[in-house]
Amino acid sequence: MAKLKPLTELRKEHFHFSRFPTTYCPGCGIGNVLQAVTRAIDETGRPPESFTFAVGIGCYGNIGNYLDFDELRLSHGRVPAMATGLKLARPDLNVIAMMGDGDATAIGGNHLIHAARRNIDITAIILNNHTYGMTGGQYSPATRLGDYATTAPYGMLEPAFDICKLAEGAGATFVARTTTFRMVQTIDIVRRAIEHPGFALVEIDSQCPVIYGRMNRWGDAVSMLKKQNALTVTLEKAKTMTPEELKGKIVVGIFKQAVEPEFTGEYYKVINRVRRPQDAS
Amino acid sequence: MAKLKPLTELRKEHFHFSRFPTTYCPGCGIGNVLQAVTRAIDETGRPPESFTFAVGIGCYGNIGNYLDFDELRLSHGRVPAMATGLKLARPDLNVIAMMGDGDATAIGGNHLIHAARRNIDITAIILNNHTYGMTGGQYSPATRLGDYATTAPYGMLEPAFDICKLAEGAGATFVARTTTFRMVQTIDIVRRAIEHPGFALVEIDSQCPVIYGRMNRWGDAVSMLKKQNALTVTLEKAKTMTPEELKGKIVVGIFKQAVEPEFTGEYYKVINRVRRPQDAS
Amino acid sequence: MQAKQWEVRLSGTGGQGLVTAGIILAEGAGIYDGKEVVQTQVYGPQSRGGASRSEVIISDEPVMYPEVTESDVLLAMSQEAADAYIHEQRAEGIVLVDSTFVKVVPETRAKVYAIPLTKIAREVARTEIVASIVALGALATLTGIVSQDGLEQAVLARAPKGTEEANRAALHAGFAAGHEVREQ
Amino acid sequence: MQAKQWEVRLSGTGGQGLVTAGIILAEGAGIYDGKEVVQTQVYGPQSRGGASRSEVIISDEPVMYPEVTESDVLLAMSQEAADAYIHEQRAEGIVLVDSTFVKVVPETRAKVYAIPLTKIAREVARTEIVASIVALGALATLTGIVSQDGLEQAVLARAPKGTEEANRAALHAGFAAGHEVREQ
Amino acid sequence: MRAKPRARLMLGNEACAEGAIAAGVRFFAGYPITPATETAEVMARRLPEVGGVYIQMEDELGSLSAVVGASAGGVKAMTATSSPGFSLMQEFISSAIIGEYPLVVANVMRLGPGIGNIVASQMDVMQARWGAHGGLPMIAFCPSSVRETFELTIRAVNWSERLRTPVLLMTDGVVGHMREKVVIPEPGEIELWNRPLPAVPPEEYQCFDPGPDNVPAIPPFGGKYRVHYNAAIHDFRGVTTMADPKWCEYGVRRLAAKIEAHIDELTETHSVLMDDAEIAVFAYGPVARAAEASVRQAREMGIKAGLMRTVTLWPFPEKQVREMAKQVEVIVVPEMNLGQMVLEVERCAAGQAQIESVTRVDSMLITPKQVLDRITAVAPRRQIPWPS
Amino acid sequence: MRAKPRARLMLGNEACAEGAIAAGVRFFAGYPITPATETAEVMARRLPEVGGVYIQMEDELGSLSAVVGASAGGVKAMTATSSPGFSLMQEFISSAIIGEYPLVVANVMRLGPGIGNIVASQMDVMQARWGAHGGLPMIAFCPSSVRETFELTIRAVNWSERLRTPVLLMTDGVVGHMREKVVIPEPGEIELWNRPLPAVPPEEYQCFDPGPDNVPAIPPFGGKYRVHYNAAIHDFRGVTTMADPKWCEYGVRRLAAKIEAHIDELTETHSVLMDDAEIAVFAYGPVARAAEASVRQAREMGIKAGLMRTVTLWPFPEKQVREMAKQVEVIVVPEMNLGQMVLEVERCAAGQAQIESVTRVDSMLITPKQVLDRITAVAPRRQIPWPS
Amino acid sequence: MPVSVVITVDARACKKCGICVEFCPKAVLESGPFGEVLVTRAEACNQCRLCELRCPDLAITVEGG
Amino acid sequence: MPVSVVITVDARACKKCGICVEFCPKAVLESGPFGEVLVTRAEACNQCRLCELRCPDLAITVEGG
Ligand SMILES: Cc1ncc(C[n+]2csc(CCOP(=O)(O)OP(=O)(O)O)c2C)c(N)n1
Ligand SMILES: Cc1ncc(C[n+]2csc(CCOP(=O)(O)OP(=O)(O)O)c2C)c(N)n1
Ligand code: SF4
Ligand code: SF4
Ligand code: SF4
Ligand code: SF4
Ligand code: SF4
Ligand code: SF4
Ligand SMILES: [Mg+2]
Ligand SMILES: [Mg+2]
Repeated sequence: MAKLKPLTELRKEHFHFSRFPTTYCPGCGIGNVLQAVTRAIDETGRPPESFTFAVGIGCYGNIGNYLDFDELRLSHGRVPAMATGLKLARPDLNVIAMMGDGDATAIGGNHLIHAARRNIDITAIILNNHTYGMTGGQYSPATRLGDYATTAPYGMLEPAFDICKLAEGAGATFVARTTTFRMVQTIDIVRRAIEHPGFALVEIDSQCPVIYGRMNRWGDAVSMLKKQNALTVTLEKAKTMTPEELKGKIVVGIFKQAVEPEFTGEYYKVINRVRRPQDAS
Repeated sequence: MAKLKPLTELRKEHFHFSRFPTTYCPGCGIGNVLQAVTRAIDETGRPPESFTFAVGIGCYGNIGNYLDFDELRLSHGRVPAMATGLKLARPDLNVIAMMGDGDATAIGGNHLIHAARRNIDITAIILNNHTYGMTGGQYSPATRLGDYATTAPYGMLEPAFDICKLAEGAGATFVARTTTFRMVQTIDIVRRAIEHPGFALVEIDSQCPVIYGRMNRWGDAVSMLKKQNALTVTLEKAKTMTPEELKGKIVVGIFKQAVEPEFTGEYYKVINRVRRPQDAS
Repeated sequence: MQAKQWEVRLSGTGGQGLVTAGIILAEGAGIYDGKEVVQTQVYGPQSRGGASRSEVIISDEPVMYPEVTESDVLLAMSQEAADAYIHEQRAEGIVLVDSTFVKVVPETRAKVYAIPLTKIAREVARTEIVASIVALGALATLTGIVSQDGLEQAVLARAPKGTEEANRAALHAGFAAGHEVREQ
Repeated sequence: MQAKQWEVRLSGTGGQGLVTAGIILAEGAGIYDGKEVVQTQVYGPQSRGGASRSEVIISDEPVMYPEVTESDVLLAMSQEAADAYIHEQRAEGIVLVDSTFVKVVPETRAKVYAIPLTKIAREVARTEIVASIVALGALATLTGIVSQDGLEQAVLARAPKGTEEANRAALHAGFAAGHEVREQ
Repeated sequence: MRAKPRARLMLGNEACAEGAIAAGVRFFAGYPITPATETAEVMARRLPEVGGVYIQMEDELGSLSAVVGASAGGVKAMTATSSPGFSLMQEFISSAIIGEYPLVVANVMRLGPGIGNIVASQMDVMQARWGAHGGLPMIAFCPSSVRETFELTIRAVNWSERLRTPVLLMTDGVVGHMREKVVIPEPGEIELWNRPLPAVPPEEYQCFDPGPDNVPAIPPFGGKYRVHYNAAIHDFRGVTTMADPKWCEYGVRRLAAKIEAHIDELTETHSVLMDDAEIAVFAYGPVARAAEASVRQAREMGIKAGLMRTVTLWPFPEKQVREMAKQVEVIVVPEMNLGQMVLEVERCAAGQAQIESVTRVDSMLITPKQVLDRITAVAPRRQIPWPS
Repeated sequence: MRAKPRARLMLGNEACAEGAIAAGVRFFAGYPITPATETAEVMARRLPEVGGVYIQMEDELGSLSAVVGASAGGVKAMTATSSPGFSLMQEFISSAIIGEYPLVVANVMRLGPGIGNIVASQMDVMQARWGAHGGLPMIAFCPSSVRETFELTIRAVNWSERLRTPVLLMTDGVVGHMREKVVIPEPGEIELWNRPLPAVPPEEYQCFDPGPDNVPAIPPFGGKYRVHYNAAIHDFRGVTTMADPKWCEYGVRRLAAKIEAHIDELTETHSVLMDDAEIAVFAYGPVARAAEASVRQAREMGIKAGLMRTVTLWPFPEKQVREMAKQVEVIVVPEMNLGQMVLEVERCAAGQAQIESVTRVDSMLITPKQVLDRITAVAPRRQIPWPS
Repeated sequence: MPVSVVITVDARACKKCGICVEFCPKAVLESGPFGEVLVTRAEACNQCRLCELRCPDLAITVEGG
Repeated sequence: MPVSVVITVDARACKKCGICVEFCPKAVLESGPFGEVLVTRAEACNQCRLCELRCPDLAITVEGG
């Protein structure tokens, strides 16, 4: 791990470290994700100014306050669609679509599956803390069956999405899951996702100690990470397990990685074919 | 096929036949779907007044003019969500969510995947004519790669959804595809879908001769049906074919059928548990 | 007729190409002859088949109200159209019916011309699809609201590749038929 | 103080239970004593930890303006709170500070009482969590804005199962501490 | 069995939930958003206790859709949201108007535009009237207190049922997040209205036949009556007739007429010290409480000030304002927005009174002092010189 | 190379597309809806020809989101929709206001509420102003002809860039589906405005520093300047400061101020025969053409009628209407809705003129006769007796 | 042997799409000059009712047998 | 053998979540009485930098070696 860039440099190059401490609760996994993503970006070697973050609304949504990258942030749930417009208009940019589980799979679910279907070259990162952190702990489509939330006082009755399966079903060409505990793997997976020429989705299982942890007696950040880690099963291992055994587990790994025609590229082929020189813009 | 109810009776029991001819174009598959669905309903033996159609906007959306069933029809795309509210409020009803490909998978995609995730006992019928018929033939998320549409003058560049895979990825417990040509099988599949205790989705591949057929030189209804049939491959057959061979094929059959806890039922268990007698409504 | 503004209504059934005819007439008069024009049509849900209507206002001055209330010129290519619109026709104007389909012309004080437009189209171009072009040709000679030259340019500019000759033939047959009925 | 309306501000840091204390005070005075009350608090994004503030207006008549502008009674359970709010305190009113945390009381013309609320809580209930209940008890004796009885009912109605005794002890310790400082 | 005191200290949003339950609401679909979320949270806990259903939908569009589904099922249903969510619901509100679904939407206003700030504002009061395409008349109530939140929620449900139309409860982060006492009436004490049921046998029934009062009768799904809800222009049978101008005109005008027929019953205003007032304050929501305080202070200063507080935002209390404008010299309109209802006041005043807009857009409640300052600023010229 | 005549017969919706391309728009995202779809269809064919991108999104929310993404990328972008879709866009329009994205939304109005009818109306003109939560000022233009559609689309793009704000083109099914001649200017003939670029070096740059004219400079993504777009209340750096009332107030008032500063430039009205008019017709869109015809007919009857046609719906031409109200006795306001802009006219007239609302809601264009009937109905009392 | 099958086309509902004609396994039906359905070989009908099932307009009925 | 590693906790950024302490494989770190991070066994540090990687607040740095 000698190749790991010194944190002091990372802070200087990619963060507004002077604005720290962040507004996140102690031990919140959002910080882990930020570090992983910036390291992955760094490791691609691509110029930092070629990266733009499209961000939604949620606890994680304030990352623009701390990150030294271009950013666009508008309404709750529209990240994949904003990212689609941006990428199509500016194919030269690397577009990172950062989302919470609520943002991505509740209100933003439609935009997510359509971005996946189009196979547009966007890197979608879903920070899955299994709750709506920002609004105080209502259940999300990623809340586990039986868990409590302010709007699930009798326990969650709706099955959660398997976000990776959903993305695959929608046509995503790169699909992976990892956790905030597995930082090394997470950096690696996010880097691959960025480098993947098509729609790439990485679900990062994350801890929300103050809301989800408390309400479900998962304890503080440390014990949440322990529990997360205890539930983690690698894809290889998972293949040897029964569906029963896999219930409640966090299966990590790269589920799909396939190279298919990328939408932006296909579109620009048409432009190059039909463009009229006299009208050039 | 002796058990097939005489059409004259079907007309009388389930249609406003006096309002015929319908406003649909000659040979349009919407009529096929109507016949299949009403026959399937009939074959369940459940009382007709226990069925309610939730319908969206599109050519198919006018079915309420002709069907003698209760119906609610509001905005474009919200059918699965309306159906969810209806079913939860009235678990005694059989709710048929009728949708076009545009309605269900474009504007309504989010509601569709969430209804699937919740495994709520709704029968979703998607009439897939691969286009927005009503608005005159723009491409839909089900338009085949390379096909023409008024908004795809250079050919469709976006991959289509595999609607059944999408539904499976979202958690649907009954998923099937059939075609307007295969009426006998379609009736059978729709009946099974209605009887399935959970979220059931049936995609019915249908012909839109006047818009899609003309624009893509698929010809009239007869030749569209021939082409549809030529492309049809049963699930069993499909298992023996390579992905290459399957490109562009219409794979028909029941892809998934699994009994899992149904959401309405789970919810009412909670009500029965926590209900306070003095507050009974 | 010295009205500086002509309100033209082209009516018939879907598939007769009346919307395109309206556009061609408007282009002939507007783009090639340099008049002011407004072209409108009826949109409806699923108006596939069924009645069809297209309207053109041609004027020497900017057109104020853009829709036709009473027509100066009415083309009726179906019996239904003739029945429906002849009552919104000005007495001083003219009516042209396609006698292939219009068997009974409802009473009107306007001058009525009957030409078997579709039959002519079948004869000169072997396709009914250009019947509306025959009609435009006849209207041009009957009314002068568009120049023959301007109309021909407009027709050719809109004709799909390979159909130019059929369209030209239809148009000229229309010019001729117009002359013929006027002289009767 | 014969104001028929009392504006009470409870301030400190997150986790001290000031919002609950405000609710309890409002319930004591409003539900059990039958006064008119309004309770408000500051909501902010992610206001987890950090400053916390809860306000109660208690009145014999319907409360018109529902927010506290200048307080008649200020409870400050942290130095920051004392520094921030003492300037919005009326001279005729009283200020109660938790001397466990408030070491320097900013200048004010109001009467200031200092009680080691948190220390007392630790002593009588072995948990700091009830310090705000001690505070309510002290305020009750110092101001009479809520009856001891009403307050006690409100405290017990809100106390989570198993914590009734700790809360009651804290409350009574507060009553006593209030008496004590008033007599000083 | 614990004997609970009948009066309870309640959060404004909780009063909305309890009011809804008291009004017979048994279905709530929501999507979390500050500062409206508590209504959903209370409903999630309380509804199953009374045999009702709470569901959190995938977004606000889904929430309102589910509410419509439940309402079509014959169950009284509502949702609550805040400004951005309210914007998202506009299309469906418009559809619910023409589909004639009884339902209630509570909008706990926060500061906009966009994500803005999550505290409070009155920035959506015009949107309540004009937010949905088509511009059909809307009914919107606005509470000034927690108790009134409880009461107006019941009223909103009642009117939505009686007129088969969506009704809005426009509250805000101040009232929604304030706790006051509410006395919950016993079930029998509340008058409940229900949507009209058909009086004719199934064979004669037409689901959009509006009858003499312009509100079509509708039974719940699942019976012998054939029921259609249709959000396109339709005839009496519910058959789509959008190509027919006659039905377009009829449909639009009837929907407007059924509300306009009840304007007098719908518009409720409260006057304080208005009898001899020469300066009036026109206010609504919590701002009216600041306004009342300011008016009383002005009176102490010898200024003849009065307050007209409106409980009904829409239909706008046009008559009342026209009368007021004839009486007073100045109307001060304090609002937590850039000046919205003041435009309606100005319109109705028709030049008869000077209109003074007082605005505040920092998410905080307007203070009595702000209003008083404006009263005294306009008063001298008008009132001080006159002997009383 | 075919030599095309410079004048072309164009559909209104096509003129919108061509106007946008002439204005430099190189990105269009849409979702089909009658009667707006042709704009998308033309863009789908034309944009690639000029190096631009058309995309059909999954819904209207997605369309406007994609437009915002492209706009943030530095590309001029727009969408077109019709009433139900316009309602769906309100939340995002509100967000685009505070995020300060230049973009244009064309709403080809149809009849509402709900699905309504797909032909035409002017039922969303108030929604243009108030549809988005927050109630911030909006800019909305309304064409009466195909040529004006072309011109106003360019103007809309220009203003959106100059003020970094969404601008609305409120057209309708009549103008959208009408064909008239349009002369397309040569590229150099059109004045194009662009969003302000930073004048300071990257180190000194703050992305929401509004400078002296209240419009923050913004470079496209991907350069040395660090760019944030933030739809929550923020400071000059784009850091979320929604908890701070100061920034709330500042943010809201600046967004309003940047538009209000240009009201005179923005509001364009055209007067016909107004000099000595005693009865005025106030109209917009295609209805203004009926109104002009009716006014000329009235003049032939000896009635001193005149027309004020407004091209700018919002900001409302308040000054112009106030002046007009002082001059004339009656203002007739014909609209294809239940009476919307008439409320603004009434407000601004402030009792100085009698206001007559003429409405039509059957999806058809108001006729000259309808307007004339009202003119003659109010005229006798006022004008006929006076010798001229 | 008398043919006991009655094949009826409801002229009002029928849109002359030709589906019944094309897919009748026994070639019982034919399209007339205006697209209308003609029952030309009723005797060959095996009463499979596929025509009924596939008619998008519920226009053709097969009875008897 | 002198230890060449420098472990620094930025007190401003650190939120005292204890993650670095708990998951240090060499038990180099301890939580102080106020939750603050104390470097008590720097000599045991193997410079795996897991503390750095897992700190949600970028507050702890490991340098040297
Ligand atoms: C249209 C709209 N609806 C609802 C909200 C309220 N809201 C803000 S963040 C959020 C949920 C965020 O959850 P998630 O995306 O999981 O992020 P987290 O807070 O957990 O990081 C919601 C519902 C909003 N801002 N806008
Ligand atoms: C909010 C909204 N957006 C767009 C439309 C326009 N619209 C009506 S139907 C339709 C597409 C229908 O396609 P599909 O669901 O496939 O039905 P089909 O017409 O093909 O049967 C669209 C886009 C609308 N009515 N409402
Ligand atoms: S609430 Fe949860 S997700 Fe939000 S900052 Fe706190 S710990 Fe993180
Ligand atoms: S357009 Fe297509 S889908 Fe619509 S009625 Fe015609 S054939 Fe059927
Ligand atoms: S299938 Fe039906 S509609 Fe088509 S031709 Fe046969 S009878 Fe007529
Ligand atoms: S029943 Fe079968 S054989 Fe008889 S006409 Fe119909 S399709 Fe042909
Ligand atoms: S992990 Fe970071 S924030 Fe947490 S205690 Fe260690 S240094 Fe502090
Ligand atoms: S670098 Fe490794 S061993 Fe050293 S303190 Fe950090 S976690 Fe412990
Ligand atoms: Mg989350
Ligand atoms: Mg379709």
